[in-house]
Amino acid sequence: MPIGRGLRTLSISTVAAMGVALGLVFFYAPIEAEEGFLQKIFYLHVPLAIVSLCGFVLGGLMAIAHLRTRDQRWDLRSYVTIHMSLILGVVVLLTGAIWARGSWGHWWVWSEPTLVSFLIVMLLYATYQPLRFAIEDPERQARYASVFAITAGAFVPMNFLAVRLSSSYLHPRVLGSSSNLPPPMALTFGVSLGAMALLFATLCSYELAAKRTRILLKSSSRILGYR
Amino acid sequence: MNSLAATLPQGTGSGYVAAAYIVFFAIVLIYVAIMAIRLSRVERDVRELHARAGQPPQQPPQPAARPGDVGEPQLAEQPQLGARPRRQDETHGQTPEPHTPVRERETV
Amino acid sequence: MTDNPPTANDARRSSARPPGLAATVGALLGKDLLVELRTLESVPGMSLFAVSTFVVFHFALNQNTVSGDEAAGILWVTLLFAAMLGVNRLFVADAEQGGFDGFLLAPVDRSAMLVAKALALLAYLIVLELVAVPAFGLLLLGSPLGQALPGLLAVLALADVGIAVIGTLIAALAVRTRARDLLGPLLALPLLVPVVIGGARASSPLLSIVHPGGLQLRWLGTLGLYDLVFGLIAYAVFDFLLED
Amino acid sequence: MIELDGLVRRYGEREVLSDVSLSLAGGQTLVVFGCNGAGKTTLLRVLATLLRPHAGEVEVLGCRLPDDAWQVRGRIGLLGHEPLLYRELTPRENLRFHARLHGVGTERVEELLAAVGLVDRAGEPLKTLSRGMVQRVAICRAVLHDPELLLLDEPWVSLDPAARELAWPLIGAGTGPDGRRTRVISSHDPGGGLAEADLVLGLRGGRVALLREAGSVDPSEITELYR
Repeated sequence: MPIGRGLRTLSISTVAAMGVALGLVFFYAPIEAEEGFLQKIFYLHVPLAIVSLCGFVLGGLMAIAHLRTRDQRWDLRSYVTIHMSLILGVVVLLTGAIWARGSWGHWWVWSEPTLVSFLIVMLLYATYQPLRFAIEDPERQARYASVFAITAGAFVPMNFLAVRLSSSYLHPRVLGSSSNLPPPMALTFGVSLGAMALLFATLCSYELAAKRTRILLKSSSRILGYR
Repeated sequence: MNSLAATLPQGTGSGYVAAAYIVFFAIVLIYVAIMAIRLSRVERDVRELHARAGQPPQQPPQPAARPGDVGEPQLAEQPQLGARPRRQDETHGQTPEPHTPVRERETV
Repeated sequence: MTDNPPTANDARRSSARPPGLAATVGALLGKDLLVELRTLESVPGMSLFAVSTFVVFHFALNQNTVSGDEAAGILWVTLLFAAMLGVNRLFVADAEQGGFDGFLLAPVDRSAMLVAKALALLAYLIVLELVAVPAFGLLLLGSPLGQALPGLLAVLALADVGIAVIGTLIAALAVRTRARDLLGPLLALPLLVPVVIGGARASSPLLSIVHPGGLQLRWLGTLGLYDLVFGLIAYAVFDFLLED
Repeated sequence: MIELDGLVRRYGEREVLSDVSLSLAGGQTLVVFGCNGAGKTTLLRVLATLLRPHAGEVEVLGCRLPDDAWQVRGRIGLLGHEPLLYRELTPRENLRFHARLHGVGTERVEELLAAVGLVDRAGEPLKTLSRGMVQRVAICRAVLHDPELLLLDEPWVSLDPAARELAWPLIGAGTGPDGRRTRVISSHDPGGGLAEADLVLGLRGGRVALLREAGSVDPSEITELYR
């Protein structure tokens, strides 16, 4: 089990990518015509949301791998991925609220289906950890958590579909699509997305290394007869 | 958040942008801080293990440590003997395996 | 005291063959309905809860009649919460009285448990709605229930399947945890938001006085898709909740 | 009939059963001794296919566990601590339910109810029956499908002598298909069960502490296990 291998490369590239992304956001990307400077939140909020949602789905895929192989390491990976997506998800909700406040004067708007969907997804995943802690047998805990992760992972797209259908009118501004951005903005967005993905990967492998270390420590204590 | 937004210029929305980025970095930093606390706990446990590894092991299922590992004498001086007698109880006492999960059967 | 120890003869042995999926589902479902009939633990409670909730809504909203979005919302929230009561009880007897082990020892397809429990929950939901929907029509609904009924039945049928599938999966997930009464609804409510969206939006025009409308197919489609997706997922993962 | 080689079952990191190896021929009776928590129940549950072995070879009735577990299910009867019966249902309903799960005819239910002397009470809910009666119903449940392998977990605990006598023809030696039923009986009573045994297994802390032909085992050796 290589602990922390590649963590250094990952960390350095994350810091570099973050620096480049921030530089592009504040010094390269043009000020958006309608929203002005406020639109800079877009480069933070949307990539984070995408990364976080991908993390949730990825956690579900890892859970499938866990159930298929019965390899506990997949469960650990799934756990860490979902854990990290939850943390970034909190940022997504907060930045979304700030953006909504700046843009519409309200901290929360129900007319923004992406944000609403995200809230529902977060409410669901908020029960992931309580579910784990409520099961004592470690093996069953892993299995039940995987069942949850798979179900919830499939729920993410399903939920987005339903919520989007339910928003009766088209919201005034595109808060999720980057399709018709002018090239400088698209570039900035892409770099931001890459930086956020790298950040996510770094934090995940950081957490994973920490978890593995603690597991190793525990089992070393046991082997040496101290516990 | 309200007061923070109020102190910054409203017209351009820069206050909100600053708030959003601050929130982002703050949460990442909080996470790093929590990990630092956990890391210090791991370090403490490793030190403890290291100190004990210097002692001749009681019932080593495997070689406990190399003799050269004794370092950190200030820690090794105070061996936590608390766990040792308990281990003896476990193996020779009335109940050889006190942690056996009666639970397992009940919950299955 | 005993003269002839009953050992099975060879003829019977050969006739004892593992029951198929349908037979297993039948045995499980029959047992569940029998237990429910005897204890009356779930269905009467669910129905009573629904009627009480309508009364609470009357006072909380301070309205004598509701229609449209409001009516749809009240109906679906009530049905969903009443369903949670059934979900919470669904596996309790099996977990506490060892029915899981008894089932696992039998030479049967384990998916039968999912199917049987989902059918049992579906039956509970149907009985619940037989009480709750007329009660809603009497107590709160401003528009005539009769004209909305055919469309409403279609929506209810599709939504019930989704609630039954997710409810069964979540009930099995929560029943062998600490704090299962809390975890069940916490897990199930977010998962059932799409059902509420589909159900409420589809029934809103049916219950409206001002802009009465027909059934919108996209909501039925959403509900159907939900049923299909989560039916398949529940089928795929359910076995892992049973084994050890 | 039963071949174990290096069986390991863990609970989390800790081994509840470590390196258990034994071989039991068909028609023989294995009695497992050991105090509470020695791993007796876990061993029986592994043999019953209710728990997966984590390591080692396990062969029961010619089928390898856990891969071929589905083939042996239905050929094993388990009488555990819990009766595995529904309290709200009557003995007859409970047994008919299990009969349907095992594809056994209902006449077998009546036969067994008569054999344990419960015909009179067979129509009353189980919760109104005494513990000993419930145990008798549980015995019927365990032998309903005339299993080739019978696993009895401390079977004498809740049976009075009269009930024992009633139950004996169902679970005693020489019953079952062709009178050659293999049995595994656990006992946490040093005195009980030795007379039943062909082979004696003593467990201490999940490890094999004693494994010999019953004839050569001195009762004091078994008492020793409980110290």
